Amino acid sequence: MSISGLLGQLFAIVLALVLAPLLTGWVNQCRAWLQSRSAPPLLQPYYMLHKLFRKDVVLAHNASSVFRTAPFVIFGCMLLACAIIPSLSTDLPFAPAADTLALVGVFGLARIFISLAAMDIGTAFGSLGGRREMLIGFLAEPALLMVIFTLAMISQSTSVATIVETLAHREVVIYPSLAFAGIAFTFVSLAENARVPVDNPATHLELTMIHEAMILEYSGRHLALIEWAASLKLYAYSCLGLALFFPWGIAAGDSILGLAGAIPLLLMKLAIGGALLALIETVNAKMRIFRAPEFLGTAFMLAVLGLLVRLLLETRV
Amino acid sequence: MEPDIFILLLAIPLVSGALLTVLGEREWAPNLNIIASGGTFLASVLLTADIVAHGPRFALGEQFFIDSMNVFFVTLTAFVGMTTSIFSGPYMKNEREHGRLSAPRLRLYKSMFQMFMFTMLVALTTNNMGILWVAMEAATLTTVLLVSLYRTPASLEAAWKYFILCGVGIAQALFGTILLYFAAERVLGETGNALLWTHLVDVKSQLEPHIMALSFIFLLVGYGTKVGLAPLHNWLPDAHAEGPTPVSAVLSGLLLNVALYAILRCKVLADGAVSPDFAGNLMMGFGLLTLLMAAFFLGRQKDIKRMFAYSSIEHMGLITFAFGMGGAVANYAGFLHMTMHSLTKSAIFFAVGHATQKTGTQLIADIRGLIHINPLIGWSLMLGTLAILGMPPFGVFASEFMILTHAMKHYPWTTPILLTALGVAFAQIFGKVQPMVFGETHAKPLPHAPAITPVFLHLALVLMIGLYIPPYLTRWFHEAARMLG
Amino acid sequence: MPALLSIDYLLIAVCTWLAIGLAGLLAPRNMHFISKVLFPLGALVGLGVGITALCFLGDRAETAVLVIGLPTLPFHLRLDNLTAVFALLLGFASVGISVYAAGYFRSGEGTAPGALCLEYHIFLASMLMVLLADDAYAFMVAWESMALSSFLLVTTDHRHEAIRRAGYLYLLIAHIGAISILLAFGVMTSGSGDYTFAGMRTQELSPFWASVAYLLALVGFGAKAGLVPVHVWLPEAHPAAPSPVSAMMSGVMLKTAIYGLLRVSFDLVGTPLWWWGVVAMAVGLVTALFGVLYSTVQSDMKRLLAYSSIENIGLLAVGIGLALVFHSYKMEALAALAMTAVLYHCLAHAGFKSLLFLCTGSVLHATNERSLGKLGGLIHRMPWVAWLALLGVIASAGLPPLSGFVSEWLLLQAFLFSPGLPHSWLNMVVPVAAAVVALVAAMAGFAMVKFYGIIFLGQMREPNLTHAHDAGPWERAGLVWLAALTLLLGVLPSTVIGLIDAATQQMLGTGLADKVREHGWAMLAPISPDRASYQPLVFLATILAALWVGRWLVHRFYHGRVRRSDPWDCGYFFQGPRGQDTADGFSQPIRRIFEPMFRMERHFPTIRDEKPYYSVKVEDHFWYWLYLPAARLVERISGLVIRVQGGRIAVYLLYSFLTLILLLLVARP
Amino acid sequence: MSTIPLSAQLINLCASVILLLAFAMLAQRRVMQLINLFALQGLVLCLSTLVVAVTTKQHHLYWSAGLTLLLKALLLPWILHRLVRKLYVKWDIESLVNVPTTMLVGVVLVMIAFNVAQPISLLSQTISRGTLGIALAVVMLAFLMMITRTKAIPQVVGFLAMENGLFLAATSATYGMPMVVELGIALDVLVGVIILGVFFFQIRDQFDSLDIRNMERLKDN
Repeated sequence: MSISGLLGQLFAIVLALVLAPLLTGWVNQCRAWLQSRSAPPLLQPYYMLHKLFRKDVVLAHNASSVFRTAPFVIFGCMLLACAIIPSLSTDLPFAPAADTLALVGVFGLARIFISLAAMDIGTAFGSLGGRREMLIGFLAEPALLMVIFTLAMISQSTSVATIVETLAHREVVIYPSLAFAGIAFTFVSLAENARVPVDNPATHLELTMIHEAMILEYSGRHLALIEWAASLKLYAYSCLGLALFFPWGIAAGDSILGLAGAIPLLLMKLAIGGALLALIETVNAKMRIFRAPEFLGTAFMLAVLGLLVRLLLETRV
Repeated sequence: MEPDIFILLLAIPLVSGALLTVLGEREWAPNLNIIASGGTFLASVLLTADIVAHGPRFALGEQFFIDSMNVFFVTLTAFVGMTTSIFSGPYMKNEREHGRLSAPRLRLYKSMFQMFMFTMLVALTTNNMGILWVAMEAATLTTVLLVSLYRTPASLEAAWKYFILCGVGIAQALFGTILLYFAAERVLGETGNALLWTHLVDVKSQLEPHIMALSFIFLLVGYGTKVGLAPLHNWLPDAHAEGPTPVSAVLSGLLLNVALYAILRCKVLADGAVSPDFAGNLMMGFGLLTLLMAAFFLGRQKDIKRMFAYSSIEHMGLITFAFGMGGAVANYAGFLHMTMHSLTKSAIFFAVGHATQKTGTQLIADIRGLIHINPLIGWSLMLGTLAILGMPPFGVFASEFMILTHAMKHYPWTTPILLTALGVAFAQIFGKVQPMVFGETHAKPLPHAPAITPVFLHLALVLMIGLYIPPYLTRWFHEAARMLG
Repeated sequence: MPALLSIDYLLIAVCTWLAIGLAGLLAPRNMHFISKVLFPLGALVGLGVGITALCFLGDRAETAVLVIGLPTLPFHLRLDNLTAVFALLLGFASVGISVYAAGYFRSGEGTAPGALCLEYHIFLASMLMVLLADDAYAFMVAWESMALSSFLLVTTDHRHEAIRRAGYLYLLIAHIGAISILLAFGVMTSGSGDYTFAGMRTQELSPFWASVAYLLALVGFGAKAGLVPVHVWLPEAHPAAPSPVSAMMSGVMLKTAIYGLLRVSFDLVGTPLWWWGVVAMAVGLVTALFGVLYSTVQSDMKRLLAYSSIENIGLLAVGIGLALVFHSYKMEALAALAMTAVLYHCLAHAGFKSLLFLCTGSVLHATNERSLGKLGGLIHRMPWVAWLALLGVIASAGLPPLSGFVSEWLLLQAFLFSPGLPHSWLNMVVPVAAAVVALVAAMAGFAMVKFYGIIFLGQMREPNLTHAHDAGPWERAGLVWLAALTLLLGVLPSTVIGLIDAATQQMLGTGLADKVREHGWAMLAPISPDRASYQPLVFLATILAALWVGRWLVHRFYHGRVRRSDPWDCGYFFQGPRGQDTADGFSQPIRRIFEPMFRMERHFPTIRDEKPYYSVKVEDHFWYWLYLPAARLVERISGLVIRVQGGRIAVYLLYSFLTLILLLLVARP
Repeated sequence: MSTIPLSAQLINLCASVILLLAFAMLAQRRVMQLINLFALQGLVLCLSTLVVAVTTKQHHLYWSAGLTLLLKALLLPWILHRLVRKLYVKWDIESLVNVPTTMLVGVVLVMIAFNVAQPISLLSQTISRGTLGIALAVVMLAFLMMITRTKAIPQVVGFLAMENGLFLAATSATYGMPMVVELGIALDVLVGVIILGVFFFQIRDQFDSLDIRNMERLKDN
């Protein structure tokens, strides 16, 4: 672990903190355009965070310490995830802290905390949201793991950095399994980030919401942290997807030059990804909650298929 | 040679039986009963010490023969007899106060109890196969009177069935004995010694195999009826359930053993004369059938004593099977199991006796919450049941372990049958006993405190043997097992 | 005086436990003496056992022969590394549980405290004897004593019919399992008559008989561990028992079954066949999936945990199966990975499941309520229990940085390397198994959120919950101990693996310790850091930093103001406790998605109902598929056999007569 | 054929008579007649024992013959008669089911008994050896009789007839058991009958009849 590596790591974290709300803003803007609405400013999420941080926290009478701790824990989890996922460079001192499996664990921990926090006030919507979140979670998690398995088998490693290096810095080999895995990953990402068609981030329509139902009772700085964490999650998933499926351009070392080259590439990729996400959200309608298992089941199947394809076709490659 | 101890052993029960008959039911009669039984036990211990020290010996000419095999049974019999007499003290007092038994009946009970002990001791120690038969028949007669002690229709019916079935059975045994004598006479000549077991053993290989085979069949069917081998067992549950509980205890704990002992004596001779498998296979077959049938009988029982009677049948089946397999290990295990069964089953009957007295019924469904009525009774029934079901660390498990492992080694095909039977028996008995011990109750305490010492004495012995078999006991068992060949 | 060996210390511990138990009989009604003197003493002994095992790990095996036992087969005892790992588990888990029990048991209905103390300590002693036993007889005696004492503990509150039934079912299945184990031992002696384990090791079994022995052992130990389909006792017995006993059974006793399975399959039976592993894996997967599904739909908190134990046992079986597969193909390094996962999970589960069961005990004491539908909001009344339970919940959900995650991580790593197996079918199937494991792990999270959220969070569902009180000092100490173990196991995986590796090496000839040690105590990289690595401390540090630094930053740059008001809830004003999800409601999605897996009886309200209610009863399919038919079969045979005893003496005589005639005609010398 | 000595012929004759009486008892409905037949059987048994005793000069056989006469021909029938009178069952008639079938079964039993005894009796050196088969047949017929009877007293008579068969076996195969054993057996039989006598009264008190079909209440199914 070198000083420059540490700096690179810090830079990656700061970049994540900065870029994440921007990504959210960008997606919202794209979506507004696609839906022929006038778009909010690109920096709207920052304004909102600032406003929320300034406001008083209004806590329900029976909110417990779990409720107050959860936003910080969730934020910390997402921060950790962003620190681990290589966005610019694979040389991250934090990377050995967690491989992809542990990364799934990190997301799981955040999910558990947000669900528990949702149940803490004891309102009808809170527990509804918590239950649905856990439902989506336990359906998405195995699919994500299967995606990771496919990649891990290709690269003989579960470490994100190693996977990215294997995929990015080797001679080009076509892996059909990656196509399956990629689609599955997209599905999972949509579900995990509370996006259409599984959830709608923009709604407070009581019977359809998942994520929003859980954070109904949050306000002030807590809500700010949660919103920020949600942005970070989207950012983390995006970076993970990019790193796993479009790893080109991620620096292998910690040279300033490599980083400098990686930043615009990352921005470009994120912009395209965000736009695509907005497109998906626009052309799809939100599903009934009980269609979500089918959706995620498909993702799971695709991931397993990818795995089998990998085993069948590519083991002799 | 010190014949006095042996004479004492037989004389104490005989004389005290006579005394109890003549003097009738007095205040001190229960104590006399206990003292007599204790004296018998003391005599048996002294006799055992003598045998251990000096080896087997004859008594009263050659008519009685005490070796390590039967001296052990003598001790066991005297011991269980003693504890039973202790147990029956308060039990019978309670019965009398309930108005279920009158003073003359109690006199009958005590004298017959002593006579029963006498006949059993004679059966165990006699060297003469004919006397053995006579003693067995006499034991039947005394117990018939004991079983019918209550003079209720049910007890009369039970006693009648007991008498007729065992009488007929024992008649078959007499035929077998005649055939045995017939075979022996051809070798030993027409002396009176031709029925002496010690002589017979010496010439067992010369005995005519055809006659001996036939003789063994009759003896097996005959004495087997008393052992309770299926399908000759029908009298047993009735007699156990309808007699007074102390009688059930000695029937289960002692009489069955003695009958089996008689079969074993005959088996030795049959083994010598006929091919060694003949008697063994018959006994294994009977044992397995008995075990299996008894296990399935257990499920439908509504009467607690009846259920434990079937449990006795089951264990007798297992023991018969063990002896049928033969060989040092199996015989050892058989003796061990007999001992364990005697001690455990009589302990259970003691506990059951108290329980039925407390609750005034023998119906399983009506006995509940013993542990609240009297924790000691509840625990003793629970532990006794677990012990008899072969749960370690109780001794029954030790013998079952040996039997099972031996069967697995030599007759692997029998293991599924054995295990099915043991498993079913476990499920049935335990399922019935557990709610009796636990659960809610409204019963009131009895005027006379129960004598619980015998129960725990027995269970403690059983527990001890499960963990540690003293060397002298092992030696006994080995000697006995060797005697069976 | 010769120096005492470790095994001697353990024997002394056994005796001390027994003595403590017997001491309880001296004053069977003196609660204070028993709970404040004897149980803490027992905990001390447990600590001694744990430390002895800890010190022993890595040493050469020690043996002893006692005078007790059968004359031909006295008790043989042996302390080796496998035993030591489980003794470690037993010792340390028992410390927490005994300390907790010191505060938990109160005199009341049911078994007298003295008897309880005796049963409890016999239970402990017999578990240690199970681990030490080195011959079939000693093993069986200890094994059944364990079953017996735990049965008596389960039925402590025996006035309830349901508890008696649970106890009956438990003992029955335990007994059948024991019979199966005994048979397995019998087969393994292969007719030599030598029932010592040393004798069994020397036997060369044919593949057929070895398989028979293995399958019998799987059934026998599976019955104790709770593998499907012999699991039915577990969800009955665990809720029935007092909580420390549930904790002990779930945390420790189930592990003795795992120990037995490991002992047989990796030590006694000889070279394994590859399909043994597949069988174990298949059974394990079914068990895990079944357990977790059922745990999500329970509405009794202890049943929920019991099913969760079934799930964990399933995962253990999967791990054992994987290790067997690798072992049979001589891929010992990977087998070691799977084995480490198994051993680690044993330790982890002992910690967190005991913790959770003890927490339910505190809740039970505070509220007299086991049904989730009547709890809620207890975090306000019992913060200690709630926060400690949170640790257990996170560990149980298999999330970093606590103990459950480490073993799951190791297990998944082991799965990832299965493509190296020289068997194409296995290659295909094993990843799918991994997928199921992933599903199970994720659903465990669901169950745990339900457990925690409904008990501790939200509004109190019943008015009397406001009188709930937090756990007392003894209980708290026990909980803290176990929570600390969970945390330590979570953040120090390398150190712990370094310790338990001796057992892996003993079984497989190779271990992970060398590789793990290369990377220091803070990082877990069983193969190489390039391939997989995990640093739980970083996790912990990050989360704590986010918590404290984040909080500080927000307060520094903005403010820390808090206002209290009614919850908003989208503006709905009716916000009574009934508005929250019930336990049944929470698991509704699961019931709906996995409907065929459950046997459900539901009642839906209709428009015309005067008193509308909704109810759902979820039952076990196996009960109807396996157990009831078996019971009916026995019943039917009984019905046939019983006809023999028809009451008519002439018929009885006829039996006797026919027997005689038959023998005369058939039996020939 | 004619080598069979006269004594043996006499013994065989007695044995045959005993067998015939066994059949007669099997078919006899009246209780008094049954007891008489039993007494007659005892008498013939005594005769046959005497013949053996005279022929073989076995002294103890005289004793056994005397014992038989005393016990089986006189004492036991007398006790039974007394019982029947005291119990007022003198005119009891049993409704035996299907006497011909019973007889047929009896014949089959005789065949079985002869077959079983045949190889053994060849080994015997006693002059009465041929009767071993008959003895076995008598035992079995008595057994059959006990099965078919529904009243208590005839059942006991069957039981005693079985003892007769056993005694015949003892004399025919071995010239009798040792004296001490015989005395023991006799004592047992006597005590047994006395106990049974007491029983009869109790049974009648409790059940109002000596019909053992009343005693079918202890059962499991």
